[in-house]
Amino acid sequence: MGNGSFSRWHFEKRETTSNLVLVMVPVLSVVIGLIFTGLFIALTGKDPLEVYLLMFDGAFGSAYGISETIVKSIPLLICALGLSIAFRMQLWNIGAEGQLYMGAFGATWAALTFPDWPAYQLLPAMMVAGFLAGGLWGLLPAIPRAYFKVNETITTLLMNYIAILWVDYLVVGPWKDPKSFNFPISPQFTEGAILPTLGTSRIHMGLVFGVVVALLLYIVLNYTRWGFEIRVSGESPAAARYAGMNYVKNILLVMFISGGLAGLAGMTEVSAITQRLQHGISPGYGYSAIIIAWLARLHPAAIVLVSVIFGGMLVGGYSIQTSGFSSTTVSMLQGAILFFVVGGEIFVNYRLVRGEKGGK
Amino acid sequence: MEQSIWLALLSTGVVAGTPILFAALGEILTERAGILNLGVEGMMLVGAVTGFMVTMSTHNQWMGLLMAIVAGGLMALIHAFLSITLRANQVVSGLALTIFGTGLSGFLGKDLIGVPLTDTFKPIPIAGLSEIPWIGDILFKHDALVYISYGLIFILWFFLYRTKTGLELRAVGENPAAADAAGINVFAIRYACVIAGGMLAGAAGAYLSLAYAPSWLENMTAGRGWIAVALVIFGTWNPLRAFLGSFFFGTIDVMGFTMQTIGIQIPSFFLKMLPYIFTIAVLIVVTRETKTRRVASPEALSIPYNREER
Amino acid sequence: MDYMVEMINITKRFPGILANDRVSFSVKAGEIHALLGENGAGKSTLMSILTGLYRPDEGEIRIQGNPVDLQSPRDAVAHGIGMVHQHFKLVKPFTVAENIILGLKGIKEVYNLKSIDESVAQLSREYGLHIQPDSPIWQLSVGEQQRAEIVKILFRGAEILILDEPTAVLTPQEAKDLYKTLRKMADLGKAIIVISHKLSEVLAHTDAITVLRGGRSVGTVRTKETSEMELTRMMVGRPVMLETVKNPVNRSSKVLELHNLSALGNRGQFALKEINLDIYGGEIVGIAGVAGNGQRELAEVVAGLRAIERGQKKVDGNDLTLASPKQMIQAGVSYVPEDRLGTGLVPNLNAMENYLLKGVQKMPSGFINWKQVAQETAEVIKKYDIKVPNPKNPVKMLSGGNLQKLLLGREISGKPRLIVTMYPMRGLDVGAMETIRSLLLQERDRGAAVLLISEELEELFALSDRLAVLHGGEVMGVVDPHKTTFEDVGLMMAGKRMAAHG
Amino acid sequence: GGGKQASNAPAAGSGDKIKVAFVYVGPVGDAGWSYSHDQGRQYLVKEMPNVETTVVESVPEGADAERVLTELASKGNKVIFATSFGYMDYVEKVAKKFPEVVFLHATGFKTANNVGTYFGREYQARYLSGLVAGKQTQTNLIGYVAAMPIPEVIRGINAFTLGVKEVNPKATVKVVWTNTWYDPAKEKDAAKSLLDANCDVIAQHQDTPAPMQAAEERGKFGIGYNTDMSKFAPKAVLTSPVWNWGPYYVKTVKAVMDKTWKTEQYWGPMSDNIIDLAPFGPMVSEDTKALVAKKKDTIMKGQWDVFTGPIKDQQGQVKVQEGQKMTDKEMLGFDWFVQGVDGAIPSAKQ
Ligand SMILES: Nc1ncnc2c1ncn2[C@@H]1O[C@H](COP(=O)(O)OP(=O)(O)OP(=O)(O)O)[C@@H](O)[C@H]1O
Ligand SMILES: Nc1ncnc2c1ncn2[C@@H]1O[C@H](COP(=O)(O)OP(=O)(O)OP(=O)(O)O)[C@@H](O)[C@H]1O
Ligand SMILES: [Mg+2]
Ligand SMILES: [Mg+2]
Repeated sequence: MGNGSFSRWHFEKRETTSNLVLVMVPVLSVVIGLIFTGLFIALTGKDPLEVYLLMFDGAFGSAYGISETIVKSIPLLICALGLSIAFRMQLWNIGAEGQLYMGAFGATWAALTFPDWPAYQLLPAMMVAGFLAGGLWGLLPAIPRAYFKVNETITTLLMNYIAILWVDYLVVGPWKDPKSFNFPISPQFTEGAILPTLGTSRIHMGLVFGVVVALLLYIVLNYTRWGFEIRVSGESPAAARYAGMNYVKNILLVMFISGGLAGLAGMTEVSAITQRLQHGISPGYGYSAIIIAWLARLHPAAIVLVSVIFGGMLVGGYSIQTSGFSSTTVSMLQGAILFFVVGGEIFVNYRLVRGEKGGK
Repeated sequence: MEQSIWLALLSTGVVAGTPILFAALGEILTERAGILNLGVEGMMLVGAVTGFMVTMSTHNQWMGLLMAIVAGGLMALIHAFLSITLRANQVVSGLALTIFGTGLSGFLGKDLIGVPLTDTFKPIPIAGLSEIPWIGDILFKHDALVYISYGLIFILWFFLYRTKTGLELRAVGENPAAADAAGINVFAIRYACVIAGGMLAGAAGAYLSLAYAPSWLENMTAGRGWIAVALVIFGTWNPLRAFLGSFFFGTIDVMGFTMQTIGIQIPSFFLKMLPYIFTIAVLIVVTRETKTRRVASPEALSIPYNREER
Repeated sequence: MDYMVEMINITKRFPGILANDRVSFSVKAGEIHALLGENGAGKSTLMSILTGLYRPDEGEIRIQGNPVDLQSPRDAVAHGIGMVHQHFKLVKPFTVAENIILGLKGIKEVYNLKSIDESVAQLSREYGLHIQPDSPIWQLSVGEQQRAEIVKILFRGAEILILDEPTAVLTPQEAKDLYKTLRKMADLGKAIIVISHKLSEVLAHTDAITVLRGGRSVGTVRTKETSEMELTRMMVGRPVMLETVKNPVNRSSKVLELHNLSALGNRGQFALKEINLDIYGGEIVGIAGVAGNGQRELAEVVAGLRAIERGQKKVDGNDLTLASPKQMIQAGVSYVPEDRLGTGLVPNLNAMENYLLKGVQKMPSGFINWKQVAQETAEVIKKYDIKVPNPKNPVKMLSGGNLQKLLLGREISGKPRLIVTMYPMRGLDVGAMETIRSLLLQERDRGAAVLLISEELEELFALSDRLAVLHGGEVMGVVDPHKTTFEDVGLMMAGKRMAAHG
Repeated sequence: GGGKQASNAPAAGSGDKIKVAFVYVGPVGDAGWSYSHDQGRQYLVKEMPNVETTVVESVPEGADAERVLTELASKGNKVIFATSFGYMDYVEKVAKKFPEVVFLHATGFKTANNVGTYFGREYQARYLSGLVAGKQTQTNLIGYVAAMPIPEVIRGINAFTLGVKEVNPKATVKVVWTNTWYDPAKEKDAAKSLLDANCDVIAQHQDTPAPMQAAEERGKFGIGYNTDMSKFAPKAVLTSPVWNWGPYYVKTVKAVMDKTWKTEQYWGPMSDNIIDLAPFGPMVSEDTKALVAKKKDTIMKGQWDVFTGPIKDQQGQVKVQEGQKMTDKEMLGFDWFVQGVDGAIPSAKQ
């Protein structure tokens, strides 16, 4: 080194992060991501602005678009809220997808077992069954996690496959609709098993569940003992035990609720959208929800917002197909934008500075 | 006759396990260095399409393989930059890589659909070895890439457990601060491993599009990237055990069909659940063992490293 | 000239703090040089710069007279600099030998571990550092791990050895042996730098002492020419009371009773055997013993964190043998654990949240009133003069002394019946130590029972009203520190039984 | 919609322009089902330059289908082809909201005033391919890689088996289910397990050419599906029943434009050209070709159809009496195998 003036870009930890930074970082990331992918679109000979407008228009440009965006965001919202509880306790539940499927399974069981019940009985039964099934599916990997420290990231991921195979088995086997000509779908639900919708749109009661859960979570996580306990437990299990908190019980409870909410999302999907159980009820909502919960920094209100944006991105993705973009281009754009958002996160906690030796 | 069916099953199991084996070996390297890359599926797809594309134009499958490896490495470079330099959340970055790779491969492969390929990797029985009863049929009547995978297992195992660089690599995954203080370049090793992992995932993809089912089809990996991630755990981050795992996973995959041909009807769904259930069981057993023996996951897995911070 | 290391005008800034402010510091070959200073004075930072872990913002480093650019630990190793960090940098699943060859130049790519084991064993014999090259790190005690670190550095042919608070976690005997080894190395012409808070040991074993205060160098003195008083003044900038003044004991009722109590250790063996011990309100009972003789288990049993296998535990006459940690908290038992950051405090939570950690169990409704918590935290911070730059920042940013004050402040804020505290002065500078001592005495005078676990006999003798000695999980005897000598207690610590007279 | 969409709105007064949309369940690039429909779409565009088509691919058979259909309908498409069975409920729902748009649902069975269904009698081509396979086999074991046990697939297997038996009464057809339409590696594994079980001709009801490639690798033969698969396995593929949706699309769109379209359940026979056999591979003997041509002729002329009795089930019971023909309804609900099939329909027991 000696006297050479040394200069190098490097990251320096921010002392505090202002709210402005918290908001601007993801927004700017998205903007830069759009510009970058826009260059790419331009390379294919299309006008990026037009494509983005088309995408935006499809998602938010009409009452129908908005309603569909909301419909799409409901399962994302409920799953992401569930995940945010687990993430707060630093339980890396990436099994929302499977928990959602199990919730759909539970709800379908209720719907097929009590087809004659009126809605005010059957819907709550489906909700309970869905929540329980999803919750138990979340609880299963929580047990080895709580007692033997078995990595839950991996077990929850693996259990997704088992859940999906289970539902596939049901619709091909025992629950196949006898009237479906052997097509792998369950019988259509009866009237009482279908969630009410808003007017003629497909926006359904699930939205209310999502918003209520978000509100409840906000209060529970920030203003109750239990909310505080799960944060402490996440940060330091030893400290939690030391402070008289029941660490094991909290793991089990948190994973049960986390899975239960994903299950509830599964219930709303089969009840309001497909109105029967079938293969592929979720095109990866459980995985998108991970990204949403993380982008929203586990904040319930932010989760609501990010879910809607994500829902819009998915809906808008189909819209731009109509202008000649294949589905693959859409997911490529989505992936690329995500890179910018994920990479941009560093600016929340760090700033880029030029380290100058010998200066100042 | 009965016997030959089971032999054939095991032999097919080896081949069915090969693509996930390649990808899992790559992921073992990556995770051993402390980085979790959930983008295997995306990297495999890009490898598959690149391999196909290049082979199409050069009429040389080896060239295709090579470029698939390069493409897989480039994909992994994105993840490396995000997770190592920008210290991004590795789960989220990996998921984004899968989304991106799925899209990119479809985009690149748009015009390759329905195009047949003649320059593919074809089975070459190894003279001598293939005549060994049982073993020969099961292990030595496959294409060149399968044999390469055998070699790779041993090379990787030897590298990880018997060489100095391997030791340093494992140190980086266990305790990067200690490795750093010992003068090991943590960043360089992590970059190298993530990229090498991507290269192997690229090769895995090329195996699908050039040897296993020579053709390009969108999403042709059909979830094998995720299975590879499971296989890493099943093999407890050890290449030798990963081979046994790939053989097991592959055989289970094929077994459903074999059973059907001999008239045994069990729902294939349950059969397909087995590898996942076994993997979870292995994980539980291994984790419990670690109380006395430390063989579990690399301790710093998925934690970004920053020298000036604790 | 004949300086081995010269650090000239080193400045290092961290966001919002000037950790080193134009510090100059030189060490000769063959000397043991101590680095002293309060918590946060910048000692570790200065040494991290010398080992290439941090990059200085300004200044120059010379090794054997030549300016060097230390970009990374690798460069430092190449210049013969090795450091034993306060938190060991060892890879736990690897063996000692494997740790030693990590990053080492000149090891063949395909190495022969057997022959390396042999040369490691030989080297450690040379320096009298007993260590088994083929045992994995996770099986080693703290002392052994430290020896592994030292052998690692020696194996690299380091000429400059830095140790950051090496004796903080060692037993007195281990500490003595360590200095013997260090002297041997100095005699071989190496330069040794030791960071320590223990004045007596520094005065006994080193050649020169440099004192840092608030990031600046106060000066360097020859050990022979200085005294404890002078060093303290240099470090703190004011005179400090080294003698503890204690009011006469005023015992009230029995607070804690342990009857024939046995408990298992982490490895399933009996770590506590048939313990009988009573503690009264208004007294401090010290627990002496070499680390690992059941102290931690005793503290955990009392705090309800460890199950009792046999026997009985009572607080204020109530049987709490089977009580959970929560019930113990509710019974008025406070516990200041050995592991401050991680168990006692949560590193990523702020001061307010850490303050709430235990209080939350006593909140009548399940709801938290953050306003009230903020107010109470501010009071504690003010009352005990805790330096918390920003109560919204995670507490991991606080220095050791301030962490300990915050922890103890929280634990005594609820006016507990019993305070269990482990190694409360470990790693603290003299100023902080003074505060903690007086806080413990204040609590005793208020009427609380205090169980003080420590390895420092001086501290135990100064504070305790009675002193129990643990060996092999058994109480060797309970003595009155005013009527006993260090030697007697030392014998008990080594396993000799004494008649109780306390 | 904003101004940007002006280009998409039907240009008023430009006469005969019409917008037609296609919804695919897979990517256009699956080389199978969706691909064959897109071939038909391209044919339509070529034949009728005034038709403007829109494609939305990879639309799952769930929540998204309803929105995509709605969006397409509201964006001025006059005819919408929904090409997967699972869209049925959503087509029904959306069609109610857009009575002026014509919806055509492939493979389904629910119709309405503005909803028609369409499909082809692919079993006829299957039967002909069965003749080829029956002639070719040496081991008298023929493998059949099948996706899912739905009537469409079962019907194909049965027709194929009847063809095999016609020329080779000793042969059996072994069925393996993959439970996936689209996974080249799995399909190949399934084919291999059949080859291992001594089958020497592999037929398939799958969307990728992987089973053909397996046959080629082992030096055995295969019968492709959907499109001419000989390019993937030139030495193995004897022939492939292929879809040819183009003419139907042209006919339908024309009818809508002429306002002559009426709802129907179209099940096009071979004579409509909607289904055919791809050109034979060089290994197929002239004898066989002549036989196939003869049979094809009787089918094309409507003189004979495949499921004409006597037909026995696997247990040897006569299900279709001599001289009787199965009705369309019976064929559309097939849930049993004919004699000569070695395999089981998984859920038939339940
Ligand atoms: N990695 C870091 N990031 C930011 N600030 C730091 C870092 N390390 C140290 N500091 C700051 O620099 C100051 C000096 O820290 P240093 O670790 O050198 O003290 P020390 O003398 O070793 O104290 P102690 O006796 O407690 O070990 C601290 O007060 C702290 O605020
Ligand atoms: N990441 C960090 N950011 C800011 N300050 C830090 C950071 N890490 C350490 N410090 C500061 O460095 C100083 C010394 O840290 P160190 O780890 O040496 O603790 P300590 O005070 O010596 O405690 P002990 O020796 O008991 O473990 C403290 O003042 C602490 O505030
Ligand atoms: Mg320090
Ligand atoms: Mg310290």
